[in-house]
Amino acid sequence: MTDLLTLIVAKYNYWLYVILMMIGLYAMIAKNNLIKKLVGMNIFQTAIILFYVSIGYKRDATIPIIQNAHGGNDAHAAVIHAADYINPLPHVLMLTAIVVSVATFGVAMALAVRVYQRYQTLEEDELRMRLVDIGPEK
Amino acid sequence: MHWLIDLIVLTFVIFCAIAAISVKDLLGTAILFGAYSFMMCLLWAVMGAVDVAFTEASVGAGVSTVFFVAAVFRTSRRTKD
Amino acid sequence: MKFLGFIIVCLTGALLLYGTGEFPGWGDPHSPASIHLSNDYIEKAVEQTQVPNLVTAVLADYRGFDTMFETAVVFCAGLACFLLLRDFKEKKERFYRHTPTGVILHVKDSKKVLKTGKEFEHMDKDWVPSDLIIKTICRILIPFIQIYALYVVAHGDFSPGGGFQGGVIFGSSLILLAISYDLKVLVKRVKEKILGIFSAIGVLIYVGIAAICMPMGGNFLDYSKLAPLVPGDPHHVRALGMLGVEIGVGIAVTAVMVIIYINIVSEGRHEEGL
Amino acid sequence: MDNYPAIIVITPLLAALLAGIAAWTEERLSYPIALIGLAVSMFAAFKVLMQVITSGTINYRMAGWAPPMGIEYTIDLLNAMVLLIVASIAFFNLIASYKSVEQETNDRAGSFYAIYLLFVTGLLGVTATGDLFNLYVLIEITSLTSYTMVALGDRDRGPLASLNYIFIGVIGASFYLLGVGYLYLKTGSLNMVDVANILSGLHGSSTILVAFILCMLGIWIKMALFPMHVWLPNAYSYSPVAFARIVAPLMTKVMVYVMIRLMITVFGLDYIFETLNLSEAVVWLATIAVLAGAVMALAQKNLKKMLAYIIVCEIGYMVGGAWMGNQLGMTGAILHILNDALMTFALFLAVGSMVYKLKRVDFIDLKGLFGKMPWTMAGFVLAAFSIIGVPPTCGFFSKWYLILGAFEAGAYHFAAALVISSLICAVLFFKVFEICFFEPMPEGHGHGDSSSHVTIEEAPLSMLIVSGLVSISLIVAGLYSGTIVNTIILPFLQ
Repeated sequence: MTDLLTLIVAKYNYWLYVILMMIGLYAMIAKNNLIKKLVGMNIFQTAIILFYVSIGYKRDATIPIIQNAHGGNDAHAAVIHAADYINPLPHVLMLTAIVVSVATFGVAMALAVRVYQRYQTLEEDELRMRLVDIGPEK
Repeated sequence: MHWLIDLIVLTFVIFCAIAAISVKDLLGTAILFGAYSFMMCLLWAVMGAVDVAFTEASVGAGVSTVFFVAAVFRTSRRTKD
Repeated sequence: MKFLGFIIVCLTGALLLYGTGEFPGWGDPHSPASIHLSNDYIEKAVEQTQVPNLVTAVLADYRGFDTMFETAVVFCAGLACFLLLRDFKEKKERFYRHTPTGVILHVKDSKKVLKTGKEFEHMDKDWVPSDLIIKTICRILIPFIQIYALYVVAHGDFSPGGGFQGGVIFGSSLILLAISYDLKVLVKRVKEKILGIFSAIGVLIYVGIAAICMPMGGNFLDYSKLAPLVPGDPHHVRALGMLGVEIGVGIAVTAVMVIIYINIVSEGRHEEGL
Repeated sequence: MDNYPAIIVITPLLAALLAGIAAWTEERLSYPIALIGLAVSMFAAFKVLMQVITSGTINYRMAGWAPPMGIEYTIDLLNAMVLLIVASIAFFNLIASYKSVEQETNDRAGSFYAIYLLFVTGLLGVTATGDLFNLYVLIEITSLTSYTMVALGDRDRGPLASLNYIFIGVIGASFYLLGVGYLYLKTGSLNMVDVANILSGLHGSSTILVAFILCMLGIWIKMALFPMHVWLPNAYSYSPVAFARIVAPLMTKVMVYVMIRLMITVFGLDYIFETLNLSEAVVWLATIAVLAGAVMALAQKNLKKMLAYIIVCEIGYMVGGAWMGNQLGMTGAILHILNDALMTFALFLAVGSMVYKLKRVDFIDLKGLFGKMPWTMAGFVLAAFSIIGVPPTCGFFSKWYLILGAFEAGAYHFAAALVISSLICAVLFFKVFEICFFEPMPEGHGHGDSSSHVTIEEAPLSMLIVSGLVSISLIVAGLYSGTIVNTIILPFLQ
């Protein structure tokens, strides 16, 4: 029983990120509404961020801001133990990833508005019908 | 008991995600999406990723939701799925 | 499509779960990820860069090159929204209000363009007078939000935060102005041209600071070579360089967030909208 | 000056920002700014290539930090070659497209150039970088710019096509990011060389296997390998011509380069071909891609779409060659990166000139084009011969290496597919020639004058000059392909 519990504690974060990611992927593939698909896309991306942040977590460690370092030049007087601080690298990567995802999200929203302006709908099946209506492409 | 908080918040996150993609009102989706982002931000704060959590709070729960509402304002609110 | 999607999702999920089998446990202090590089960062960053917030140190210095392109992505998003949505043509059906009298004109002819200025102003078709309470509260709140945003940018070296977060908060304070009053109020105060130029200038500050290091004898982005240019303690040059870079990021992000919002909410016409 | 590797990537970025400012203040300046930026970048790329050939791999440390901590540019022969190709094609395309940008972007040329330059920055950065995560960020820059451009071209279908492209593109990039995450979890590093060193002790791990599959899937989606190719025809036929001309030759080729880089530098050929033994399956996939691309090209009625499917077919060649598991195949794949970039650039230059004059390039619109635009068509014919693989042109030599590699690996199906697809290409192009040459111009087509006598209406001079230069380079690259293989590709592979 304790084995199972330790296994769950050790892995559930990774399992749940997979579930979350699959929710997003499913929404992207199967949903009919373009905005819904965009929500799925964002869930998909945040799931990856969750995965990276989970990698960075370290038990019994604190946030990656060095304490007692405000004192300028004598900062390195205090010894820094690596085990006391959480790994900062995944956080940095994920800051970048969040920025990229919000940029993509903004552009996608702009495109959705454009599509709506032109076709008055965002449902994929209706869009397909409208596309047939405007005839073969140039 | 970090992992307990973590587990509870994660479960909420998954509920929010499922709700956000299955609600039939897009404005509702926007709000649920904001809630999802905020839960996520809590989760990351618990895991010690303060900078990431800060960014997600300002971007995911803040600006993204505003963009979302703006786009819904300019398109339609109802959807079939 | 739903069934196909379900199968793809299941397959991908199974693949990913298979990969998790050999993962080290969550939060394991001895996993490769928490040993190989991170220890170097944690132990050396403060000494080398004088910045206690490790995330900022790694973000703006060790991996500053990534961050530069991340800012470029933001700039690109701003440009993209402008190119996609901005429409300089007037709508066919428009409403104007004669400001001194409050009379509302309904123009159906597309050719006649009234000059909006002191006498006439554009009006939304579904315009509602904004609520007094909301207006007042937002007017009180906005300056504080902006000061907080500046603090987040400036204090990014020591506490969570930095250029990106600060920029987003500053941008949302401007967006709040548009929501609580009217889009016109924002557009009148912050010209589109200014936003466009500032989104580029913000990135330019970043690239510029990084590029000056090259003629100073260092590699690209090597802030320590800027020491002769900045007064003060040469140990702090890296921290100062990072501050400069963060300010650039903040400016760019603020401008781009506002550009995206304005263009989406007004469908690119900048005169109607939330 | 040891800063050339940084200058290659930085000048287009700087130029993009300045062009972005110029778009708001003095629009006329944006074109010269873009031109200067790309010229400097091309010059730097040339310098770097020379330096690499004479004195070996260049390591450039961003911000001066040593590799696993900081980001490093590792420029060896392969990178240097691809960098020069990207920079010079981007530069020459810019020269050729001044007129057509004016025509297509109505008064937003400044912003267009900014986006164009950002796209080039992304491609150059992807090629130069030696860091796995940096690669992701730069891939996102290229993707974001191409999403925008796809939406700009065709007002009716563009935005929708672009939105679908975003969904596919984000899935691809996210898979790659996830793969990098899996790698990072096992190795704790992001620098390619460092990761490779640690990986050599981890070959049996299931996590590494999944990481490998995810990275490859992501790159394949971005590269438009056959079942994941759906975005590509739209991207090429909806974006503005000036942009389609650069996306077509460069985007897919740079992604092929990334695949080869990941295979050789990060995972290592030993791991892929001996531990995993995936070679056969992927070569079959490539075979199917080649055939499917060729067959789908047959079904098209529009020149742009036809070329897009031919590119799908060409991607099959390169993937097949790279996965053959022997040196000849890899040589063929790398040589084909160079040759295919030149060939598709030449083809799309010609198509660009046609679009500039005719506006539409369905097969019916092409009637009588030989009389109307003789020089453009001459370039088109040469490029088409090269794609088919007629000997003096460069296309022949890379196909030769690919076929030799296929025989050595015993992948006869791939060799057969290669020959069949070349024949199909021949059929396709001769169909186009026939329409252009023999069928008379329809009444009332063109610019209103009666079509009883054929008037020569050539494309602008800038397009013609560039088109001529590229056509000559097709033959030169063909004649010197032995030199290229001996000085660049073989030393790299050893």
